Amino acid sequence: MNKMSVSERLGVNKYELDEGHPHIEVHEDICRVKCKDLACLFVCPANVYSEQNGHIVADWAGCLECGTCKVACPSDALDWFYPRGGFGVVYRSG
Amino acid sequence: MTDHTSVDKFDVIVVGAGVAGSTAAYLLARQGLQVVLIERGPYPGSKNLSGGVLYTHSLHQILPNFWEEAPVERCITNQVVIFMTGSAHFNIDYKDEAFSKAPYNAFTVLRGKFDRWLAEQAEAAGAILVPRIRVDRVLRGHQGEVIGIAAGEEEMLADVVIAADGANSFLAQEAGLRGRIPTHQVGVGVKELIALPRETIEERFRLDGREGAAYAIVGYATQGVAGGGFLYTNLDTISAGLVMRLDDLVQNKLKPGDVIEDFLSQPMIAGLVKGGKLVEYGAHLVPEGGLAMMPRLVADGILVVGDAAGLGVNNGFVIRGMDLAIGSAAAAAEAILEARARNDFSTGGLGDYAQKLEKSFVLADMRTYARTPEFFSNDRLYHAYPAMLTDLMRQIYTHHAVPREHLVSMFSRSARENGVSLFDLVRDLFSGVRSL
Amino acid sequence: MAEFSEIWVFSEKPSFTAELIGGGRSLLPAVGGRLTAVIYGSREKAEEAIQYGADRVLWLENPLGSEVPVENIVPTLARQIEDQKPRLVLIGTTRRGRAVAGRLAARLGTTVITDVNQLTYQDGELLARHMIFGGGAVRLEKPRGETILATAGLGVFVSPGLGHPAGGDIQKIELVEPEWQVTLRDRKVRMAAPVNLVAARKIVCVGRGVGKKEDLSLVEDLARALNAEIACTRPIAEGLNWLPRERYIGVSGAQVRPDLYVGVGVSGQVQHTVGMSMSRMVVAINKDANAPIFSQTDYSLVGDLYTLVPLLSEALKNRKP
Amino acid sequence: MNIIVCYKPTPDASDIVVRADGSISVERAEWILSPFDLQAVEAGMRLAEAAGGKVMALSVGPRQISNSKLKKDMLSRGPDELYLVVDDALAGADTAVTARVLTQAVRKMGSFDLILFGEGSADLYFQQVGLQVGELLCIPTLNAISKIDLEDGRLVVERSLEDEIEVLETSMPAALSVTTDIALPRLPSLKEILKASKKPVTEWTLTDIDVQGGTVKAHSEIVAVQAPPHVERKKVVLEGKPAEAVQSLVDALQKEGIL
Repeated sequence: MNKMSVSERLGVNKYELDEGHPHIEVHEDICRVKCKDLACLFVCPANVYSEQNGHIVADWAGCLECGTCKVACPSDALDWFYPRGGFGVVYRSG
Repeated sequence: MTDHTSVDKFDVIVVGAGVAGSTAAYLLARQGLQVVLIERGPYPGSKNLSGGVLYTHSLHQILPNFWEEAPVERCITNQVVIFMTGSAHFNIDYKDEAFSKAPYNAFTVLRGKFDRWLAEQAEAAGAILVPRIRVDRVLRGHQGEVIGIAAGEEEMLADVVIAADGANSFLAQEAGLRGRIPTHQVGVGVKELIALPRETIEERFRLDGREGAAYAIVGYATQGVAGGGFLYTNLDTISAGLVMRLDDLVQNKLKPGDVIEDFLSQPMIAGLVKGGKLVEYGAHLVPEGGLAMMPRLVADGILVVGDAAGLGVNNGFVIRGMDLAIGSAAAAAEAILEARARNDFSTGGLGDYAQKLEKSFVLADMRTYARTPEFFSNDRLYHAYPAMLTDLMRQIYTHHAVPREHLVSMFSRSARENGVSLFDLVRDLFSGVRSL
Repeated sequence: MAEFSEIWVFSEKPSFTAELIGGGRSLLPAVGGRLTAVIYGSREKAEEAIQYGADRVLWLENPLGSEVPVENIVPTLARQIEDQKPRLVLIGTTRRGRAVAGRLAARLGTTVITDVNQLTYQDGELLARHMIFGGGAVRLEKPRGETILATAGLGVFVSPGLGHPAGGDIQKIELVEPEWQVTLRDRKVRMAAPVNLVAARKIVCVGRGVGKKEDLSLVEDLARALNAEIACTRPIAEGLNWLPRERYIGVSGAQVRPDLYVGVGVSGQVQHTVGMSMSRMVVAINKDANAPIFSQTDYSLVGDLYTLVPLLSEALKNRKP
Repeated sequence: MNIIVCYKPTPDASDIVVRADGSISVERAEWILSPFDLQAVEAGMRLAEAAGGKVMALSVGPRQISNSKLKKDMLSRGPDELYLVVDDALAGADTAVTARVLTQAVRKMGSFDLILFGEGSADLYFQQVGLQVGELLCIPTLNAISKIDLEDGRLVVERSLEDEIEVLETSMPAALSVTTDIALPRLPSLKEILKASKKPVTEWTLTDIDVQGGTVKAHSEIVAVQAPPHVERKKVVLEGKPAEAVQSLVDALQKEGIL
């Protein structure tokens, strides 16, 4: 198998996108003061988090809903909850 | 104060239609209780992911010979443990024909299909399945007891709420049964589901008919992060993935999405999945804290089952969760029936759940493996030992024009080179024997 | 009578009628027969159809003009088809065209092959190609029956141009009164300037990444700098109503094949990309590096469109020839 | 007033599998309610809520349409009753067949004031069935309806055409196909989902509604269903500072002779 980027892999998955209702919010004010690791930038299996122009951005649409980021965030700077009922990743096989 | 007068009331609300939730709903509905089974996904299983091996014993007790009806993939007959370095690997291969006959020991399952089937059993028994609803919080009565759930603006009452809402268990946290999950008590599971023709899988894994293989991979699989890799055969797909302890992942600053691709490109693994087509990529938290992670299991009006209760065993050879989840659901259902007979749904009234769990295989197994999380936090397991083993094998099989070294001296030199003292070795061996 | 005798075309829009005439004519050589345009409206429209290459026009006069819904032609057209049994009736896919086609089909006891993007004649049979599953699949089918009804979108066929001699065979037909009536109470014009995306050589397409209607001015600047037409994805035209529907590209909208397509804030859902995938060159500007559009572009600019688009307009204006 | 909303369960297009030979398989696809039909249901619900009356959902198709998940899903969106005509002969039915079977079912259901249809189905999107049913019933039939009002027992609707919006008035009963922006479908609530399992469902066979075998005969032969042709792209990601990246794009376009 050829190596695939994370976004290519997410592209294979099925999502019910809840447009206009992000289920992740990053409180950057907390990150800036409290967080050195910025673990969210690497622990997320879906690479949801990235740093863009000095801001931490959550591209929540590709979220696999594992919760890794929330557990890994040392400073409680992530508002992470499941998407609204029926939305988000849909595992066909799981 | 919430107005609870206008809402429906049920005997039991089960939050989460995974294996634990659906089993509990099935058992309670079968006894004539009014059960609502709430699932946030569009269908049961749509949010669930696991490596995929279901040990049959606990479900077989509840739904005898369930494999005849349920969408199971393959029965596990070939168990393989692989110690891996970047370029070499050392395998322990165990095949047992007895495992290919009923009562089977274990099956691979795909949760999107299997959980759906299990929830259908609960529905057939009379439980009402409510998909596409995310439960946001528990409702409390005057004494702080849990009296129901809220989803958005809507509320629903019940004598008991079962939190079967998975590893993140927001509900158990909200109900005060557990605190924040520490990073060393969970693993990050990432999995790729790779499609291959059925015959190819059977040929590569040496399988007959519905036989299946379960590979556990230690060492380079996780690039030194505490944890391991797995490879399970389904009918026409392979589940390949890693479970990595979150604290160690954070410390190593590795990206799980990259580590799994490196894992799959290891020659040994690559050969097995060659030509396959990725059909799904998923991730899930795996409770790995063992007994230490378990929350309080019961409070007034609520109990916690399955992953939400932190029930998981990972001894390196096998990763278990679903059978424990089913066992816990059975204990919870029994406890609720007894509490109902006494009409006491307080912590005391439901307290039998903890005792039943205590007596059942679930906690017995959790206790047996109580030391494994600690054992598996041993760094040597991921670096030194796989390297030693493969060094040793390399030396045994490499023939140079020099006199052969004796095995013992080869071994001790390899240990030295890999920074392992005899003391370490003996201690780890002992601790492994005790904890696995 | 399975002989391929006549192809009829109908659209309420003259430019569309012209394209359908072109399409119909391209099928005629294989089979002989003649091409008939059905025209509802003024005599000038009927004459125009002849100049576009129709062998004959069936003309239903409409002295009341746009006060009468075009669909009123349905009973009349159904009777003509029943009497004359053309082999194929090709109808332009506008919303009115769909209504005419569907209602005709019900009257004639047949189905409609909708939104064909290719129509060929093979081994004595028509073969139609169209998209299903929102562009996720192509379906090939052979319609059966005495008269085949098909609809085709703008740009599927090429207009032959006004080259044919005037005069020709214009036959006036009698109105069959509809069984029911609708009353036109009011009419609101959506957009004055007509657009033909299909003919555009360069297209700048607006997607959901553009946050506000006012920000369209950025895209307009870019379109001016490129000398391109503005198009959009479906939500921009149908949910947000920022642009008229005829500017949207996609499975149910326009199918374009310009020399250059520039997607601005277009994510690249398949429902859209099927309408632009045949473009000669595709450029996308999107802040989301994971956007599916990037898997089908020649050149990608990943970043904030509010930074990149003005820079691009500027660079285009300043470029040395 | 009695409103019938026709809907179509379809295989989820996102579950399409392209086989090695380029053909398409939906064998493993999840069946869902066609999303455009949900907008029609919502429009019907709003009318019934405003004017009183009941909403009846109706679908015809192969056995997949009668799975309990789909029935419950539809009823949890509000309709009071559900009617299904189930027969495997209806798998892959063309629009003419579907329209004829729906028309027969509507006749059997009794009196109605309005039949609503979504814009098109999620699988085929031919946007035909509503028009054909209305014509077969010989009642006012309109498509592209983006607004429905009632005035003194008559319908006043807005019809969104390509370049204009018509405001039209007509009588009832009528058949209307609505646009996707007519009404944002509500998400089923916990209580509606619970209620859904108790609502009446009527299932008919083709014989029950007096449809003869010949009626379901297809009017076309499907020769092939394939993945769309794939165009190879250069996939060059222009890196660097915004100004530099933009300049490299202009240079590239110039070099390619596009400008």
